[in-house]
Amino acid sequence: MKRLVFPVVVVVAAILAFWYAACVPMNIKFALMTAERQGAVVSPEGMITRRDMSPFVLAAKNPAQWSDTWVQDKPRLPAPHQVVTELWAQTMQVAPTSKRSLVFHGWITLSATLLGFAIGSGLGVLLAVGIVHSRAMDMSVMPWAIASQTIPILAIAPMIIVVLSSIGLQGLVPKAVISAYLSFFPVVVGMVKGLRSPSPMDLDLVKTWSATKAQTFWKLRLPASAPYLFASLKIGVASSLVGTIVGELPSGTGQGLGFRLLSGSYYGQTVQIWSALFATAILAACLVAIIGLMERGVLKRMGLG
Amino acid sequence: MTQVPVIEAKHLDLTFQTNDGPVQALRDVTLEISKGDFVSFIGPSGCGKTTFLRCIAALEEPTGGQLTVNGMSPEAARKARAYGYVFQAAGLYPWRTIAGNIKLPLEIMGFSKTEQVERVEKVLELVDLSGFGKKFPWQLSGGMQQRASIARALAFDADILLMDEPFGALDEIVRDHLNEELLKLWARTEKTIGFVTHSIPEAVYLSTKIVVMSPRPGRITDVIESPLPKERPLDIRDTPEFLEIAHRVREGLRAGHAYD
Amino acid sequence: MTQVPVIEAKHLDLTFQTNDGPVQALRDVTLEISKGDFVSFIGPSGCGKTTFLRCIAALEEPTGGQLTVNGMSPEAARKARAYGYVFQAAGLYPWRTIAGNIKLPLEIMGFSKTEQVERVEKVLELVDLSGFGKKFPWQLSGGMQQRASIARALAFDADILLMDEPFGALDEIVRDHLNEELLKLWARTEKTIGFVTHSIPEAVYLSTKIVVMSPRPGRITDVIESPLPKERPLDIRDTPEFLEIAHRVREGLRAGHAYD
Amino acid sequence: ADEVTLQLKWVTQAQFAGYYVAESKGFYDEADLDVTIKAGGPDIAPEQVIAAGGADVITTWMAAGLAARERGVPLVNIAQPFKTGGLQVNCLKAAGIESTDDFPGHTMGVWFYGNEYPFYAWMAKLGIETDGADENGVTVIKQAFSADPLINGQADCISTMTYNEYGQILDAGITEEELVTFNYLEEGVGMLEDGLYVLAEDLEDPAFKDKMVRFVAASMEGWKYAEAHPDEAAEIVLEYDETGAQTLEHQQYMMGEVAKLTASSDGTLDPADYEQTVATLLSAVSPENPAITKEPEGAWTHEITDEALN
Amino acid sequence: MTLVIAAFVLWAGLWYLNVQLANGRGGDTRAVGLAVPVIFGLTLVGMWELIVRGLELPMVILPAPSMIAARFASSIPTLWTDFVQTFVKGALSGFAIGSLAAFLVAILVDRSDFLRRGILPVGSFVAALPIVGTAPILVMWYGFDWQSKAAVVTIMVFFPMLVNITAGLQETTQMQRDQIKTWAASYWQGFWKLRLPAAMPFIFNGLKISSTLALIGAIVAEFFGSPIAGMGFRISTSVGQLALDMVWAEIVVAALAGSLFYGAIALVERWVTFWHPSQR
Ligand SMILES: Nc1ncnc2c1ncn2[C@@H]1O[C@H](COP(=O)(O)OP(=O)(O)OP(=O)(O)O)[C@@H](O)[C@H]1O
Ligand SMILES: Nc1ncnc2c1ncn2[C@@H]1O[C@H](COP(=O)(O)OP(=O)(O)OP(=O)(O)O)[C@@H](O)[C@H]1O
Ligand SMILES: Cc1ncc(C[n+]2csc(CCO)c2C)c(N)n1
Ligand SMILES: [Mg+2]
Ligand SMILES: [Mg+2]
Repeated sequence: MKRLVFPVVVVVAAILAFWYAACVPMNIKFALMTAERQGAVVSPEGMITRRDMSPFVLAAKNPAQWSDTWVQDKPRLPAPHQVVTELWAQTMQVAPTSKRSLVFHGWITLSATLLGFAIGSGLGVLLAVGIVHSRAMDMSVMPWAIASQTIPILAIAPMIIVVLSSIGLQGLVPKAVISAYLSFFPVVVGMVKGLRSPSPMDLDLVKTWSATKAQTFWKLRLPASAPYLFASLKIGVASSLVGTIVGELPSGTGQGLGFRLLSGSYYGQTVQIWSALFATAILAACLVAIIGLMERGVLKRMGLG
Repeated sequence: MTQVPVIEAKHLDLTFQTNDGPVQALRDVTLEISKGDFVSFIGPSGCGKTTFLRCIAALEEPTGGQLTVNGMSPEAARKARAYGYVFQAAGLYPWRTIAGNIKLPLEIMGFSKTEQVERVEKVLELVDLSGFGKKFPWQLSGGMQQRASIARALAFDADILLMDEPFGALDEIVRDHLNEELLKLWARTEKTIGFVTHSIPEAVYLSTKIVVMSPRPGRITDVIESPLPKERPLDIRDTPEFLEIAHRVREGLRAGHAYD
Repeated sequence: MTQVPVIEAKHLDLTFQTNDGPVQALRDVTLEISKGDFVSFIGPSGCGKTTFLRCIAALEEPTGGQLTVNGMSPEAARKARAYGYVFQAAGLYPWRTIAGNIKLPLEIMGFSKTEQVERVEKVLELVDLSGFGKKFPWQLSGGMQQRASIARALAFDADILLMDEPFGALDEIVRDHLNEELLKLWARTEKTIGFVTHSIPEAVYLSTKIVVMSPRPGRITDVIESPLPKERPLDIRDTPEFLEIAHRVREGLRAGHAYD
Repeated sequence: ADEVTLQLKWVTQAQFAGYYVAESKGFYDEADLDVTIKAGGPDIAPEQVIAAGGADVITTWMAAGLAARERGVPLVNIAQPFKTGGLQVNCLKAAGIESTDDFPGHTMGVWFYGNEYPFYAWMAKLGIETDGADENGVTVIKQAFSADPLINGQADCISTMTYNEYGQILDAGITEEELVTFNYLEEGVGMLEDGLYVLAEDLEDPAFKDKMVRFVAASMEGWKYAEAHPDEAAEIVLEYDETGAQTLEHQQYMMGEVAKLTASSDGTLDPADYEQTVATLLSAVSPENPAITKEPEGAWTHEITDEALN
Repeated sequence: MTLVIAAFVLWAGLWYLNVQLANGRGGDTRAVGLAVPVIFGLTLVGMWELIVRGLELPMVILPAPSMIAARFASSIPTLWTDFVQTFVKGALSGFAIGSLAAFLVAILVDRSDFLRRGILPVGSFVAALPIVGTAPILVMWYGFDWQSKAAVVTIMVFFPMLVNITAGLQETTQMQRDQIKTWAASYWQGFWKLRLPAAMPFIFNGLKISSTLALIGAIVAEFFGSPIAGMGFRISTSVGQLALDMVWAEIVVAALAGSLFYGAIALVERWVTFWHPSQR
């Protein structure tokens, strides 16, 4: 455990130090402007002269204003403690049912993600089964599945939302559809690999027992694909979350981490953007970890752990 | 040994169509195997031993000649569950216990639950693995795994046991031991066994009939009926009769062998 | 055979620290190998043969005892490029041609371009592979690959050739052939060879000295000096002397062997 | 109650206070209407939503509405709560800009998503090219919906709404004296902003028309209430903001500014304003600005407001 | 309605043809391998056209493929400028920088076990930051032109590449590493001669994943600020102008460019890792 934690702590500490340092040049211009307005002497004087100067030079010339770069209201780059404070305030200090709570928005996003993930991975598995069993499907579907992932989802997300909302589907479902669109692909790829993982020898063996296709599938291909399935589910669930966020951006329903992310940017509230960003990443990490736990459990019970 | 022909191949040909053109794997193979025979196939790599075994098990379709098993087509014989097939690697499913692995063909063939349990018990005993049913394959040594895989092939009581280099991956001592066990088992059950090996002593020690094959296109160059008694202690391998047969096999092999 | 000790092990111990506690792989191994010896190591699986060879090549650090190679530490000997090591699988790099593979250690050791080419030519001839230099490993049969891997170990003219079951994966005929070739090569070059095998005939046929080991913790149970002449046709394996040594090895092995 | 779905052009904010107030204060209920207000967003084109049947009535800018008409969505303006527009361009004096003559050589932030028509019309009028900065052209960048580019020095001029981004610039510490403001109306290229639009074929249905009459009447009641009680209106908007990201302070500011735009309208479209919008659009037809190519017909009606407001 | 029915008839017919082709005697030939997916694609396009016409969907909802094709043909110069701006300047440069950076970090991580245990978990967390959230920030930092797009792509590409290269460098067997050790090879000799070649299949796997990410990343970043050219710019403004045919024309360009990029990498892969069993 210690062997695991210590390096992570060191790397995180290094990142934090770098982050604080980066805040200085990032926010120095605004800090100087404010300070100057309040009568402090900064060099060089005048916002206009500073406008095109390198922020590093400015930072070097005005060490007195460094600390101002870590406490701004709308900084270009918020300091770590600002993000943490905001995260804490928006999760712990408000009721989880309030719309000011990240827990509330996280839950909205999570529910769409889970629905989309269920649809996407279910479809992915079905498609993989089809591909493994039908040569025609294998040859026709696979190249298009790859092409489908080169389409910028952000471009068609609004169309999907508009079309679905015109047939009365709003809120959860359109987001889930987009989320499913992103998660099906890794599952297809992984499952096809997994279902094809039994060796020719394994397949011949069940053939000598005159097993049917269905028996071969349930008793051989499916269990053999379990490790591949979990590996791709982990990628799939992360993609799923990205899909939900993308689905939230144009949807205007207003609830969910994705919308909060963007609404922060409409009003220049960088700290809020960053806290929503981290909330999303934490959610993603949790989802992946949960799948990882399930993987450990199932594979252990299967004797593959 | 009774003289009922179980497997009968007449002028069997098999040509694979590959990207580099046709590969003739078997040419004009004619062979008769009687009930209760223990037949070893020996020959250099690529000579068609595996292919011939696969033809018998209806895993490969000959392109010429006739092949009957128990008087019917291999396909039909397979449907009638005539074969137990053992591959070089044990090929046990890692996600099933030993008992679960042995049960697998029984599940597929639709045996009742109680019968499954009974049969698993029986064959585990037969291969000396009672008590290991609950273990997973990777908790067992290579030799034990191979025995489990033999047990699996025995579980549904097929008349014909086809074994493709079943002991190739094991070390010599374990192999000796399994050879002895296999002979005992064969004596007890009176099954017909087709056995592929690369080892001359193994072939001579086990078989009632040794089929020597030559490579590309695979032909049978010699069929040696063993004069050794059915009862064979390991020491028999130091007897002159044994050495003589071994010598004959080696000569047959060397004749057909082009290095590389 | 001159009697200069090339490898000298005294009371060698090696214990692996694993998650399940310590595993003693070697205990109190004392052995002396002279220049020009052909020493085979034989013993049941897991008895420490590989581990001992790895200690010699400084791939493993003994936890007790002394080990010197050419009078220096194995580490130093490795730096001095004393070893050619051949593993069970050929282990050729698939992205290099046969010639490229053989050239690899030469590149690493900084031989000049022209010398590289010369040496590759020479060893390819030595192992009977002239003309195959431009092929890729996967275009060759298993036996040819193994020969290429031997050629690679020979290319830089190390004094000591360590071979860990180099022929384990090959069929008997090819193996016989390679055994013959190896003997010829050894006679020609006067190298010291350490050779791990599972096959009793192979050990007896090749060696001037057979080291029989017993499992867990790996100990040397018998060291047999072979009375066979240096000139050994394949037929020698049917002579009574040969059979007697083989018998002795087998007895030694069986004594130490617990099935499974 | 009759159901009405209203699709807004943008996210929940005081720009739409009238509708939220009408909903919250029960004006819609009194008119026997069950109104669903759908917030919009940058990637939601209300014209598309109404074409797909996802809304009965939308708010949009007239330029976008007329453009959609030409593309086969027969939108009709039924009411115009915003008399004047809040769209303007803000430049930094520090960058050397005092008047429109100084534009060439500078970088200007413009909103797209159908908000770019007035800008291109203006540039056409000024004779300034938009394909790169040189002595007679400007560099146009697609500005996101925030004031960052000006604050961060990435653009010398940016688009702002009086009621939103302009406030953000001031919040960021840049003072009014440091800024030059160009108001589209004053530049003579003003276009009508938030109006209510429905599909022409729907209007042929008397029941729908009746619904709209009540809807417009109740909405205007909402607007007038919001103008009179800006702080309460801001609070109501905040209540409807589901993201929970808005601040009361900002919405109060916005309400104050929006009220200036709606104050002189009773909801009736002034045909003169319409004419000006069309004329301006037609004056600037170009490939990159394909708003409209010919005079629209039947793009507005007084039928609803006449009935609703009398 | 008849057109909609025709669409399904078309589907059934072409699918039957595909099944025949795939399972037929020429099933393994190159021609069939190409024809089957093309026929499948044509089926989809044909159905799309028929259904759009059959249901008389307005163009502002979903344009028919024929309209998209017409728009595509008439806008080639615009599409080309957009392509250059987004793909060549934004995606490719970001792809190159991200891959190279990942490569350098992978070597660091490879040399230090400590760094591996520290960086990989933290890196996977950073990789989970949604691109749509980071893109506006990067636009704010790196400006409106292609540099910010390249930055977005760099970040998107970095982690998948890092993971794949790291895994690839671990790919050699113990035996291979021992082998080279017996020759007293240095770290860099081992790296260049053994581990890097062995890692190539993994590296290409990473490159393939990243290739689709790169284009998408560049397009997405343009939604958050761009000059007035670029595929993302055109898509978002065209949506606002209800020029859905243009939107789809750009989507076609994106899909084409993405697939070709992917295909090109697959080709180079075939050439570089010719020795790998999956390529033989
Ligand atoms: N599916 C196949 N397609 C094409 N050629 C094949 C196929 N299976 C086997 N062959 C070829 O047929 C010949 C005989 O192969 P087979 O596997 O029967 O040899 P074998 O005697 O079992 O060899 P080994 O001792 O190496 O197992 C070989 O040349 C082989 O390359
Ligand atoms: N790196 C290691 N860590 C822990 N235990 C090891 C390690 N390497 C070998 N062992 C153990 O040491 C013992 C000796 O192993 P070694 O590989 O030397 O046997 P061997 O005689 O070569 O066997 P085989 O014939 O199967 O190759 C075995 O019990 C093995 O499990
Ligand atoms: C009908 C209508 N048309 C355009 C806008 C555009 N708009 C107004 S404010 C703003 C930016 C954020 O303040 C934008 C883009 C709108 N809101 N309503
Ligand atoms: Mg075979
Ligand atoms: Mg070993």
